[in-house]
Amino acid sequence: MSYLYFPGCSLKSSGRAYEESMLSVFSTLGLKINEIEDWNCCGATAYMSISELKAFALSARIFALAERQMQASDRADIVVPCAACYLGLNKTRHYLAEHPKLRRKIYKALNAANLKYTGRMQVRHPLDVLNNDVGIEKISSLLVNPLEGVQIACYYGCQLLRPYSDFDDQHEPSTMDRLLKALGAEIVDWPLKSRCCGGSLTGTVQDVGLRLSYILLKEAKKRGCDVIATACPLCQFNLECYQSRMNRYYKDKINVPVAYFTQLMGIAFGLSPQQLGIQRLFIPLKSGAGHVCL
Amino acid sequence: MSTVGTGSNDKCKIGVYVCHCGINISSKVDVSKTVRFAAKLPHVTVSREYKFMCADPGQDLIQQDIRDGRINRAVVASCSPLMHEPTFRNTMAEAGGNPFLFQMANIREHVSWVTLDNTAATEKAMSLISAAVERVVFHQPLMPNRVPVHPDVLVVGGGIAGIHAALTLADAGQKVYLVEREPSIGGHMAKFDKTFPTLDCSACILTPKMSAVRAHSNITLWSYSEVIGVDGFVGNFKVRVRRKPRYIIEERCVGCLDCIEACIYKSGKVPDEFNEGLVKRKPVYIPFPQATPLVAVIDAKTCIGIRTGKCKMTCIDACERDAIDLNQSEEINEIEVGAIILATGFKTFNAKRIYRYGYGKYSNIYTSLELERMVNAAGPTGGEITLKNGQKPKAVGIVHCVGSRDNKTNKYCSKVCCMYSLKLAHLIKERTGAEVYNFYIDMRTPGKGYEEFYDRLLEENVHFIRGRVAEITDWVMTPEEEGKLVIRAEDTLVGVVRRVPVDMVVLSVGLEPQPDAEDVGRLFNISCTREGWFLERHPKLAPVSTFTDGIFLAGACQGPKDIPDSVAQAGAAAAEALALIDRGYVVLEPNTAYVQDELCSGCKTCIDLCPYGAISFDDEKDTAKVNGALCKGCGTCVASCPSGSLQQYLFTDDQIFSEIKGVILYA
Amino acid sequence: MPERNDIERFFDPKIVAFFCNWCTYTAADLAGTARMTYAPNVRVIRIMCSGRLDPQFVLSAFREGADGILIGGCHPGDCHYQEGNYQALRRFILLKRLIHAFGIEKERIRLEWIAASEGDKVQRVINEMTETVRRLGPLDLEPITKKVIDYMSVTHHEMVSISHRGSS
Amino acid sequence: MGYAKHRGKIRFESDLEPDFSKEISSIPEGEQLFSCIQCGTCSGMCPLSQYMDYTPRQIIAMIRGGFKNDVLSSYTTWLCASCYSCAVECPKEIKLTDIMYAAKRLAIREGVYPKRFPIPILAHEFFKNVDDSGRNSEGRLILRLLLRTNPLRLFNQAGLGWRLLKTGRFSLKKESIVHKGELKNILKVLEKEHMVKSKEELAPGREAGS
Amino acid sequence: MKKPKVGFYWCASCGGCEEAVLDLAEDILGVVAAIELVFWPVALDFKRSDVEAMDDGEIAVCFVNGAIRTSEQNEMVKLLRKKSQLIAAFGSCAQLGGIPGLANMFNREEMIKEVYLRSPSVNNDAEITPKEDIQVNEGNLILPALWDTVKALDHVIDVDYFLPGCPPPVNLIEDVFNMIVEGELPPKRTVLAPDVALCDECERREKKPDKLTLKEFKSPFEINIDPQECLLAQGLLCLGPVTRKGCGGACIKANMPCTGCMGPTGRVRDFGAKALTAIATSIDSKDEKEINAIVDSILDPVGTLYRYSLPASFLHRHYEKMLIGGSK
Repeated sequence: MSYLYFPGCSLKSSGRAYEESMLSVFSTLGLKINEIEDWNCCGATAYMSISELKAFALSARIFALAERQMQASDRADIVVPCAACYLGLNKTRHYLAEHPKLRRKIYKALNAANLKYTGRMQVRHPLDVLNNDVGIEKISSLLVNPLEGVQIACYYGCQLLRPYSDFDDQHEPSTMDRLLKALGAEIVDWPLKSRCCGGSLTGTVQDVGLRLSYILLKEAKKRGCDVIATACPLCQFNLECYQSRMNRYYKDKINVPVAYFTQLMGIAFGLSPQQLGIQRLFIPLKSGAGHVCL
Repeated sequence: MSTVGTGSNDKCKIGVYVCHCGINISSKVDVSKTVRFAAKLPHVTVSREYKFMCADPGQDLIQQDIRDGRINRAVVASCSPLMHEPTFRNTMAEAGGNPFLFQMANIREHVSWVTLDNTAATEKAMSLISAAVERVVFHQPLMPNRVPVHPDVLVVGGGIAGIHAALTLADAGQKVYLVEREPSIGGHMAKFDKTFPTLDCSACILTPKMSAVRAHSNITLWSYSEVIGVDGFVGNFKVRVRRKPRYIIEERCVGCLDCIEACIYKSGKVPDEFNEGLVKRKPVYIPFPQATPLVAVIDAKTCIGIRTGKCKMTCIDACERDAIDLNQSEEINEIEVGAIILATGFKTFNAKRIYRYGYGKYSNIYTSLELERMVNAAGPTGGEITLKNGQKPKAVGIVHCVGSRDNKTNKYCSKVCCMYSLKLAHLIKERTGAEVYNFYIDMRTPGKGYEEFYDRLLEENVHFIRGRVAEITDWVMTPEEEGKLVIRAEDTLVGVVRRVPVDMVVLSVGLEPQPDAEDVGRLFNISCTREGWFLERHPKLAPVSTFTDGIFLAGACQGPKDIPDSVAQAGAAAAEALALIDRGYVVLEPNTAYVQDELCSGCKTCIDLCPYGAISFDDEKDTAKVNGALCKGCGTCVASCPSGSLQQYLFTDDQIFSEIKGVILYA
Repeated sequence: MPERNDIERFFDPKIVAFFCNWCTYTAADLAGTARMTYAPNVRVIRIMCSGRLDPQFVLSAFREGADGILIGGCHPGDCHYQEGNYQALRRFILLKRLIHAFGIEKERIRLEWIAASEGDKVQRVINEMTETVRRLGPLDLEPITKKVIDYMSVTHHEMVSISHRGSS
Repeated sequence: MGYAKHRGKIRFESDLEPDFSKEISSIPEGEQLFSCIQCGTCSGMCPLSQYMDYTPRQIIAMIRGGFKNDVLSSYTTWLCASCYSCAVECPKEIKLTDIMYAAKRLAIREGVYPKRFPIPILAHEFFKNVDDSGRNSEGRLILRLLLRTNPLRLFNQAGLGWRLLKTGRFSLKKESIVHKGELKNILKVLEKEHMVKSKEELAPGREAGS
Repeated sequence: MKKPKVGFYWCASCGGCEEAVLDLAEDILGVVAAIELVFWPVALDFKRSDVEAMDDGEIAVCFVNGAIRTSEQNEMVKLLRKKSQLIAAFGSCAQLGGIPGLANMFNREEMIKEVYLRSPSVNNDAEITPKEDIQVNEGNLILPALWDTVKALDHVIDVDYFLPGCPPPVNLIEDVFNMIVEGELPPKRTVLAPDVALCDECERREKKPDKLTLKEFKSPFEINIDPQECLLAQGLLCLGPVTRKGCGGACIKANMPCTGCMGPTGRVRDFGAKALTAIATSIDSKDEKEINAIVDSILDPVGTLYRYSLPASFLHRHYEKMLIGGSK
């Protein structure tokens, strides 16, 4: 199986560990992956506040580049790890399919750059690919280093599931739970799996953003979790990098590591911390049950 | 036979009458223009317009024109022929014309109500009128067929609606078959504790009616039975009913419970359907103490005696009347009836479909129907409202509109939930003294004494929070929420979000069509709405009739209804059935197929096409022949006749060809 | 006279529909009752069952000037007359091929199963059909100098004598 | 403080703009907002409604009522974190998140948003960043944002910055795509043809109530 | 009593109709004795000018066979119409367009190319094709214009009677002559054959089952045809049920299915459509896919359903700009 890969801006900077660990895990599983050449910003969130139309055009250019990169007859899905990009691209795909008027405008704009969009590409999240294309069976067959005794709270965040994705249940997501469970971890049942972390606000209305993240951390800790697993660079950043500030603000002593689910998978596959960008974490991974690697 | 238009030498004189239908038509269609247009069409001698053609003065216009010899054929451009064709045919006949020298142009349902643009609507109306004019030229004078009506009636479904309809008909002297799928009649009403707004005991008012059904000499009650086949037509239905084996000989059983006592299972094994699965029952059981018929039933799926044969069969020994027969098999009964009343009821919404409400995930979340059983003195807790831990709840939240008014589940309002939620709120308050919070979107209490009941609840200090519940979780934020279920909703009247910790949640689930409503609809040849409710003939003027003559609807199978509405509709359905039987005959549309004898080559193409066996081969004449009494008028054989020798009254080739021409040629 | 270009742009196709009395016609009534607006181009002719649809009706409608034909019947298995709609289906399949063999676009005839409750489907199908035919443009059959029908129906029907058909 | 706050609890018809709802609902599927039954599911689901001056449900009511000034100058739209909880749970399938975006865009275009609220500035910086180079440079964005809004916070953030730099997660390098011209051509078509105001016209600075 | 003057003329036809007259055998002598033949170019030397010289309505009955597809035929039948009291379309080509009418599935240019250039037996390097107007040393040569669309006689002139068949059966021809001679003609615009379908006189009708359940349609060469069984029941596309009787089932007696030359009954407006409905009825399937597969065995729908009646059908010709056999 081979895929095209859209990293998005975050995976090249604050979320570098996500990219490193994902690529390592994918190659361990024998998945081929090609980065889309000369990709641009997907036009999500903040950009959309200025121009929705242009945001659609930005995403459409990515699709067009992807289609050009593949042979005319080939088809490959685009893997998008960042939840915000995943939503942005998926949204564009849906809107272009359902709104011919919009489609015509975008076609015309792409035309100015000699680009074409035919809608052949699907937008896929790594969780989707790992669960549905690779399968739990194959993944557990590569298990070297079981995550035994580690209590993991899977945190899906908001934009990964809502409103366009269809690979998991919007209300009770389970794809990440199943993956990590298969690798030996114990999954913490908590009701805030897909509650917003306030990510987009931490930079601007910081008190509100911190509060939202703090609610998540507090509840996860209360339910006895050792590590929070995330699937979005912004979630990871908020929950981890601001922890010390939250503790200061709310006079608390939360110290929960927040890792990408791909990092945890990589550990279970026995990959080296370097391959997984473990050294980039602020809060070191440590085990509740004295796990070897953690 | 009338004198109009019978002879071919009679000049064809057509009157065209365009209806305004108040402003229903005239607001879109330029009526005067269509009238002027129609006046110029061939053979049209009179062209008029009127505000309401179906009203007496409108009909008088036609009759006067016939009597004065101005016209001998008529075209009325108004609503759908499914609505008023019979009306205008009568008009024709009363004035001495032949009712079938008439054609309708549907310029309301097919034009004014569906077209945005006035010019386009007017053009479309004109083309439909010209088609009708072209067609009516080819109409022949016909006589309607009369067929006698069988006096018996079938009622399907033994809930309150079915019971009431059956009793009404039986009291009027009609023989009634009441078929119920479950082992006992009673339906949902038998499960309720009290009824709103009067707080009558549900069982107290229902049980006498159930006994009356059992005792009535005119009623044949077949419980644990299903209709599996329906043939025929209004006045003459042939119905097949499957009587499922209950493994108890009904005539012998007296409902003594000895077999149940004797069952080798010492306690219940299977979720008790009547108690909404709150407790368990044995494989041999009587659904509830007032069950009618009061006869035990053995559930073949769970009885080991039936399943494996390896059982001591202590029940058989225990029965002194030898009523148990584990080898019983199903029976198929065939009956003939003149009319059918469908009262197949509803089911409640499956609350698990709304994941955010935690039903099935957290304990102490109940559906309203489960709570009905819990509140009932004869229910599993003896009427005690308790939590799983045995304690009384201190705070209870009642969540309205669960599975109603939601595009993702059901768009419609289930109509009864507000009132039953108020009733439950009252009962909870009365029995436990708990704080009761009602979360509602809109409080809908239109009904006699309903608003007063709402007032009473307001005075009882029940909390009302106007807001649809967003989520119910065990995620707590404050110490007082600890160990409770937290209901989160916006209090929209205040404009703040509230988190209300409660011990128990009641989900006021909406009403849905029976899961097999589509199949039942197909069986009886009636339609369902998009949601799956049975479709009535007209939402206002024919609310219990269906598009299949002789089949009537009663109760919640047609849409959500409370008890008084169901009973009223059941009465109406019974009255419609009685009117049909009392008349003694039905008039059939004379749209049967006929063979132009001397022209048939006897090629037999049509012979086996007729599902009703109305066509046979006449060995003497070597031609096909149609039995008009059996023909239902579909015209399939007519279209198949290779030499055009079969024709259909009211739908001859000439009539349709001219309609095609008319619809395209003009306007 | 408008320019040829204008005619193309404002082409309002004429579509004749044959709807069965029990399902599709009722559904069309339902669409009306529910005030679902749709394109005014379709003119409905009511027949009792889609099984009554003689292929001659379709060809004749094309001959008279229809640009498209829509046929509506009960869903398979739901026919009020049990099997009439299957008969319609068999004829329709053959008819579609015939039309195609004549060089007429297959999209100009369409068969849809529409149940009595599917008013919204009537709306959707009519709108789609209108758009499809609009895109195809006028059918423009080559005119026949004299009416074919005239000499084919000869004198068997007494009504012919009082009708105004043609010049005979 | 929001401009609406000073206007008290009365609105005269002349204060309202009846076309406001049409403007907002012109986005794809936007007309759905007219089917709102004011049930409050959106507010109940919203993780941020407790910080908002109007709940999301009220925003819809206000849009429908033509309360243009009140909506555009409220905090609510700016606090929306676009988590789509409301849109997913709405019983009438109103895409409330998209409506919030529409309101944000209008507020930016008209220059009516709460004073010193940094989100529009962030959005604008982000927009400019992407339009110029095709990609967002996280580090530069944050730096510029802080400089433009509250330079004092720079010190506040220094520790975090240092740690990010140390773990290789922060850089002030300007990210850019190769074919910038290609992207510009695409965006230019849209600007020209569809009246998307070019970035010069969108310059923030005009603030509500000022 | 004066002998009625009778004319014969042929347009686009194979000549079979003229032969059919001779098939009257010795009876023809009686006919010739009872009538006066004033115009019959195929047998006697007549010129157009002879007809032009006649008085209007001088001919009592003129029989015209063949379809109309050239300007000359068009002019000639119009002239004959003027000079005749009655015009009878003789044979299926005149009545319905007939076999030449199948040319309507092609356009004229393509057809000329096919015949003069592409046909494998043709050696025409100079690519010479007929021209309506050609300059030669002797002067201008004018050929009649070949129409793009073949028409039935009734399309260009009023026709009083129709004598169906390819060619019309002898007994029907005989009946007609007798009627003329005795002056007992039926009302105008009558088809002079019984108005009942062929099954009525088919010897195999007894064998026809009440229900046909066909999963495939076959061509005569594909099977050994049982000489007694109903041909439809054997899977052959026999058009007997659709076709007017009067021929005595000649083809069926020769163990071949009816192809419909006698045309439809008086109640049918489009022969092919009715043939289609008869065929559809016999298909034994309710599944769209399977029906399609069964229908696949009908190789040439138009040629099968409209072998003799294409020009007189509702659609009457092919409509695509690019036609069969063309560059497409």
